[in-house]
Amino acid sequence: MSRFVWPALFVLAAVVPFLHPSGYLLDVGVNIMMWAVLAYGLNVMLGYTGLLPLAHAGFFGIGAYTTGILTLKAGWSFWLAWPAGIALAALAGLLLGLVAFRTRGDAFSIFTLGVGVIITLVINKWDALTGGNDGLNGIAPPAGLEEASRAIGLKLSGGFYLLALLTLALTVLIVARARASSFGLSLLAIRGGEDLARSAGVNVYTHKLRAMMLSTALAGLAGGLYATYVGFLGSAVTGPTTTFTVLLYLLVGGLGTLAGPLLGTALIYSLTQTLKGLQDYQYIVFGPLLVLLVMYAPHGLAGLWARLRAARPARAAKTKEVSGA
Amino acid sequence: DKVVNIGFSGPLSGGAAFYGKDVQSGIDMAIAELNRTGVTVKGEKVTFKLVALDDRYLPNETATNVKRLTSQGIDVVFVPHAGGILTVQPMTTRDPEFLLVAYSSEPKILESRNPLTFMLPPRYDNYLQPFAATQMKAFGKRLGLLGTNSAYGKQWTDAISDEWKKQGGTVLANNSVDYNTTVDYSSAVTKALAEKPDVLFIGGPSQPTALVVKAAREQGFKGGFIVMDQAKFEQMDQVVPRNYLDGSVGVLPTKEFPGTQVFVTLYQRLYKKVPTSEAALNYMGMNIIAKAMELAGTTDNPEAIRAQLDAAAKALPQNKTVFKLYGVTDKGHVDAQFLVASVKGGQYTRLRLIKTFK
Amino acid sequence: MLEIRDLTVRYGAFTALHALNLSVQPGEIVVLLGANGAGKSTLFRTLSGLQRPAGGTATWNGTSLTTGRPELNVASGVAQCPEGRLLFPELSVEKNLRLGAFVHRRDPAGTARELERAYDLFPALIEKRHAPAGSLSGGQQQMVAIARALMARPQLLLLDEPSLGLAPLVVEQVFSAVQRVNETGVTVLLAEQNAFAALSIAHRGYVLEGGRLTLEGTQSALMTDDRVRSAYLGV
Amino acid sequence: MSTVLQQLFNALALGGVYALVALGLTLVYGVMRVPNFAHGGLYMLGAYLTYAALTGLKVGYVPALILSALGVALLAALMERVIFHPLRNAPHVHPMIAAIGVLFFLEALISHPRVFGPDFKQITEPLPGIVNLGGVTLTWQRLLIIAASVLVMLGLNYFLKRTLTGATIEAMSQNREGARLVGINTNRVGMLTFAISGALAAVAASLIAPINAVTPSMGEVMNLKVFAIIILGGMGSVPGAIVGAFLLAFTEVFGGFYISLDFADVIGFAMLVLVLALRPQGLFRRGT
Amino acid sequence: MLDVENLGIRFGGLHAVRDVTASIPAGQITAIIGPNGAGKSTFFNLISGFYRPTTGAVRFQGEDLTRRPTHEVVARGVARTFQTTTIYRELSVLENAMIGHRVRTRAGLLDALLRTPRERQDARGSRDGALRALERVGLVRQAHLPAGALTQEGQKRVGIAMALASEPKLLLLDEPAAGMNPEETVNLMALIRELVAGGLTVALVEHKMSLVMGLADHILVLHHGQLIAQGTPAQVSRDPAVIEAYLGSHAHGGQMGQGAQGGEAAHA
Ligand SMILES: Nc1ncnc2c1ncn2[C@@H]1O[C@H](COP(=O)(O)OP(=O)(O)OP(=O)(O)O)[C@@H](O)[C@H]1O
Ligand SMILES: Nc1ncnc2c1ncn2[C@@H]1O[C@H](COP(=O)(O)OP(=O)(O)OP(=O)(O)O)[C@@H](O)[C@H]1O
Ligand SMILES: [Mg+2]
Ligand SMILES: [Mg+2]
Repeated sequence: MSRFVWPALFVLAAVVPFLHPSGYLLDVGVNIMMWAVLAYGLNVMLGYTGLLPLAHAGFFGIGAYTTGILTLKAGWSFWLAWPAGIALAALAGLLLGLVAFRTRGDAFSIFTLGVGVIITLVINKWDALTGGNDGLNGIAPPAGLEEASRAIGLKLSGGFYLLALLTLALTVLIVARARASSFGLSLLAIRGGEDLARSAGVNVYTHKLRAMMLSTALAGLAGGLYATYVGFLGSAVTGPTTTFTVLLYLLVGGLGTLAGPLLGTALIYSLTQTLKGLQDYQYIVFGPLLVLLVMYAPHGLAGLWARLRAARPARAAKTKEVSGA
Repeated sequence: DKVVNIGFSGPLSGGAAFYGKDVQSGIDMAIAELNRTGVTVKGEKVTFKLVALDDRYLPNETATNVKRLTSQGIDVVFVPHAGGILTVQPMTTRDPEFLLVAYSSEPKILESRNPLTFMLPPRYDNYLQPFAATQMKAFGKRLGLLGTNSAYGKQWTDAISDEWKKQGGTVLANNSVDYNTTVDYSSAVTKALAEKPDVLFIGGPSQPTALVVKAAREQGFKGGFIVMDQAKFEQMDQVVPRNYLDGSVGVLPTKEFPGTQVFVTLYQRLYKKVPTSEAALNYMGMNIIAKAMELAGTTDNPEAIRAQLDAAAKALPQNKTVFKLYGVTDKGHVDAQFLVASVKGGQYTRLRLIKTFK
Repeated sequence: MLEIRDLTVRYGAFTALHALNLSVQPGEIVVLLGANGAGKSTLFRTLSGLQRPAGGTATWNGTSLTTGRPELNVASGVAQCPEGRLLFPELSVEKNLRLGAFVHRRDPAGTARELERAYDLFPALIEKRHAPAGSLSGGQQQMVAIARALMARPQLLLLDEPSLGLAPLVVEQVFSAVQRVNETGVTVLLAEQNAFAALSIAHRGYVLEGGRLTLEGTQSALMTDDRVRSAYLGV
Repeated sequence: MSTVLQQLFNALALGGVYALVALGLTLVYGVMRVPNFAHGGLYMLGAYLTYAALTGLKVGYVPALILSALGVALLAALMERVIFHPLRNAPHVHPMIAAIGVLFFLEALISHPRVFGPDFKQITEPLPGIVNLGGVTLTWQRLLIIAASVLVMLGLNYFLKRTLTGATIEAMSQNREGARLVGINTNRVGMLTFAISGALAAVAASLIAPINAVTPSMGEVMNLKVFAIIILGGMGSVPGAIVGAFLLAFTEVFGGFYISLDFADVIGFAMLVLVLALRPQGLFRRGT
Repeated sequence: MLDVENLGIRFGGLHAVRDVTASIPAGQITAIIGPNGAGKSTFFNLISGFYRPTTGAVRFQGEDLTRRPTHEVVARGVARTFQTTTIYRELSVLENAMIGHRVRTRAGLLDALLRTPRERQDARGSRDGALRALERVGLVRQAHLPAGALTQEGQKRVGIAMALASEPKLLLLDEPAAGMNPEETVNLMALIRELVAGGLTVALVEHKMSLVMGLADHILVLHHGQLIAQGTPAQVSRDPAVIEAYLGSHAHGGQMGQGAQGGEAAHA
């Protein structure tokens, strides 16, 4: 669907702020796009490479705190601090990968979970740099965003919305290109069977490292946006709960698909917002809903869509297991 | 009738839910009472309704919730945690404006001199001087630190350390642990006791605090405790024998003020538990807001309501005053007097406050 | 006796077996010939209860084999050496074999006896008895799979390409063992690509093509049938 | 000196706590390969059921513990039937997410004001009292925990390695079709496994609750640590889980003591990361 | 073409391969036979860099390949298939082959993101390379089917195509004919002959004596990890040690398992 549907979708979405929706609606939009970027990052690893890293909120945090600290304490412009945050997140991803890829399967996941917890704890304890428990307060909106927004007849919130939309569009473009390349195909090979990929001549280790860097760079991208949008940074958002939440978005949307991360984030994020009205029953409803989703839509929303479209896919590859060593 | 919605964004699920719920219970109770007795603003009868949204302690969620609440035309929003408060503070004066009722003692909240912030908790520095003086005199000069390491706990730890030193004592290593996640306090206690303190500073939620007391007494600690105001003696002594608490100083909702007794009884009837100061202060806060709306003659002009807060606090009926109120400061801070007590032979004894900060 | 009536098996929209009718008399060795994808393994999986048919019946001495509860099939004396082996890769060879005798768990002496026999048949497994089955060579794993099926002391033994990956010498041993087992009264249904060897020990055979039986006959009839000779014997 | 000894005892007790919870998880995760994040939920539920039995039914501690173990076992078996069984062929992350859904549900249910509410609850020590050994304080409750963890470990190890039912659990985790093929009733084994793991979680929680407040979120912290422990020890290895538990406890206690309490958790996880970096397969390989 | 010297590897206490010194001559078909567990697959794994040897060296066209990572070995021109068919069943046949060709392309992540000329060139090259390989095994028409939808035999061909797509000089096949019926086996033999005629060197492990005897120029016999014999098919099938350890009655020109007739052949 990508060729025309995606651009059309983005153009349509760009019109929204000019219709002067409520601040809440815009905010929900920004949040969905921001978390979707993180979900796309996770998808590069889990969806394409078949590895489940559980430290992504940590990399998100690295991107966010780098941006926050550089603008607040070093007086950098956001437009410089943001790329710096992305670069640092990618670098941290590389460093993690160098060690973590020694482990496989669940050990890899738990290893990265450990690293994720460490990142959060370090952010939480390193008072002098990160503000510790008090957090970082008063991160300014990007320079010029307010003026630019006003110039096109929007408020700052509208400007943030467009910034988030651009970020998302860039992310989708990057991910789509990566997936369509022979690099992307090699990642699928790794997902299908690491030993087989190795024997077929794929340099598994460096491919994994690159995938990890791309993935964590996207996490950093989302993090920097978060820092400037929310304006306040606390360590809690960098913890495993965020990782699991985004993982959820991804799974519900559909692993390894281009539309999945966005669809899943949009659905689950709006769902949790809606369920807030249920007060004490919020998670009593949400929990079982989650279970039902994975049970009855195992391939996510994107998978559901694909299945509906593919009408009757003959008897094709209905084999259950992925072959591999 | 006119229905006025009051907003609330706090942790209602997850590990901090008990805290959010306590805060909410105070507001809920106040609203129920106000609706029963009736509030009239500019000749029109007003019914309040609380719109509570969960933010799981996450500031970005608070921001989203606040946008949602203000989009619904809500003009007063309670937020009970510093991260959330600091995040939404700049939003108070953007359109639409709203009055932020902040329940957190983070000093930065006042530093920004936000014109639409109303800060409920009193400053804990009122307690420091009497706590330190009493315990130093009774037990000795060495203070061990074993408070919770939440943001509030850390501020407390720093403040009590300064005061202790100021009064000529020695402060030992900081052994704060997380009272929400620690499985067994023994090792932290052992470490703190290794330095032979005379007095231990402890505190966090009541039950874990009691467990710290228990571990310390079991390991043979004979000295005194300074208990941070988050923990309540009435709740702690349900967990440990009262005699373990002997030699502690801490806060206590006593029966001294006219409103206290009424509040405690009513609260216990409603919620079947001992009220915390979270509940009590937010209960008062909601009452002050209602009164300020009456005085200002508006329910939807945050600035006007804010301007009447001081007068409202002073005009609050006796039976709603859980703590003694002096008013609301220019910065928007509640000015109240609290009671502190020490435990001796299983009895609570009231301490005298030497000076009060404003 | 094994009776299969109008057995139909589908994978989604694809029909792998079309209303199959087939029977095996007690004490027979019956070989099933068929090209790749003919549906042999599908039939075996159905007889073991791993696959539920879309229609038809399969009974062994009157007991239905299609209840969807494989454990009942094993209990009634039907054991399979499956395609793909389905071993427990991280358990030792010996545990794999012992689990093969799961239905005889109340008869440890009998199991010990069978274990001895298994090692007699495949001496190569003796030094591997404590090694995880997954670390074995392909052929050794195949030996474990065959031996595990024998451990169940079946009355009906289903062998799906037992010679796969085995060295020629071992193939001979396996076929002679099958014959010996059969002589003790065990009924055998066998699928093999090594059609010649299989036919050599069989009493009768069937040819399965595209999920349908196309030919049936005694050993000698099939051996001399031109179609069989050209398609399956490679002569 | 006595401080170090005291810390040693503290670490042993903490390790015992971790080990008890980890052992229940090993069974389902290590052996059946289901990353059951709901384990923390079952653990929490166990504590609440014991609390309810103690305060509501006013029974003694031991009957309360047994009731709670039975209740949680039943629930765990039900969970296997309704959720994990249908998901048995789905990719790994699906049961994991489903388990998180269950965890959400259980937590929300327990903290609902009409059930137990979000407040801390407390279970009184069944065996109050302390033993003072040369300046080291040993409480009976902690001694009980250490003893129970050793007992449970021995029992579980025997069950898995020496009994046929134990072997069927392992067999089923490695090849479900293969297990069915040799006549194992995989449905029954699956439920049995979850039931045992649920009972273990409940027992663990009931033993620990007296030294730690009972809260709806008590399972979350534990979850993270015990998952780390069983990976550290080597998946599915019962001795590994024990060693991992004590290793983590010792690192936390002595790291906190000699370095900084503030960083005790960091040190614990750093140790995990270090061990895995050096020995990617964990301390103990899965046995045969 | 490929020489190994004192090659060996141990798993725990077991010498899976021990002190093997041999060579695989260029342009020929070399068969490796031996009893189950003799170390044949392990031997392949050592050559292809999949396992690291504990002793000895592997030289390919004069270059030392010992301890090189697999992908580098593949890049030098050594490709292999697995004993049990391992392919990517969920991907299309074409994609499988393209993965095999990956080692011949240079474009990385950055090229992909920026759509550099190199990326575009590689994308084209990869498709062409994959199609060439499919052509050789006769799968072009199935290129867009999911590989898992093919028959066992078709899947084996996909495996071979994946190996061929890396443009190897030496192809290692581990039991390529397992599970094939006689007819298919004959087809496979023709395919292998064709490949060799096209300049490829092939080494294969196989238990089907018909194939080994009919195809191999040169046979290596492994037993307990050691090389116990080598030579032409005729030489090897007369070697008493080989007969005793491996062939049994197949020694006497047995083909297609006829030798198993009666099944009562005497053996050790
Ligand atoms: N799980 C499955 N889903 C869909 N189709 C399947 C499945 N298993 C087998 N098939 C198809 O059913 C048909 C029969 O397969 P089966 O494995 O029974 O054949 P077979 O005779 O055993 O072949 P082989 O000699 O290759 O083992 C084949 O076309 C195969 O593709
Ligand atoms: N990863 C491993 N760990 C332990 N032992 C192994 C491992 N791989 C192989 N082995 C052992 O090494 C020996 C040689 O195995 P290999 O797979 O090379 O045999 P093979 O000659 O290919 O046999 P087959 O003809 O049955 O395929 C066997 O005894 C096997 O059990
Ligand atoms: Mg088959
Ligand atoms: Mg082999």
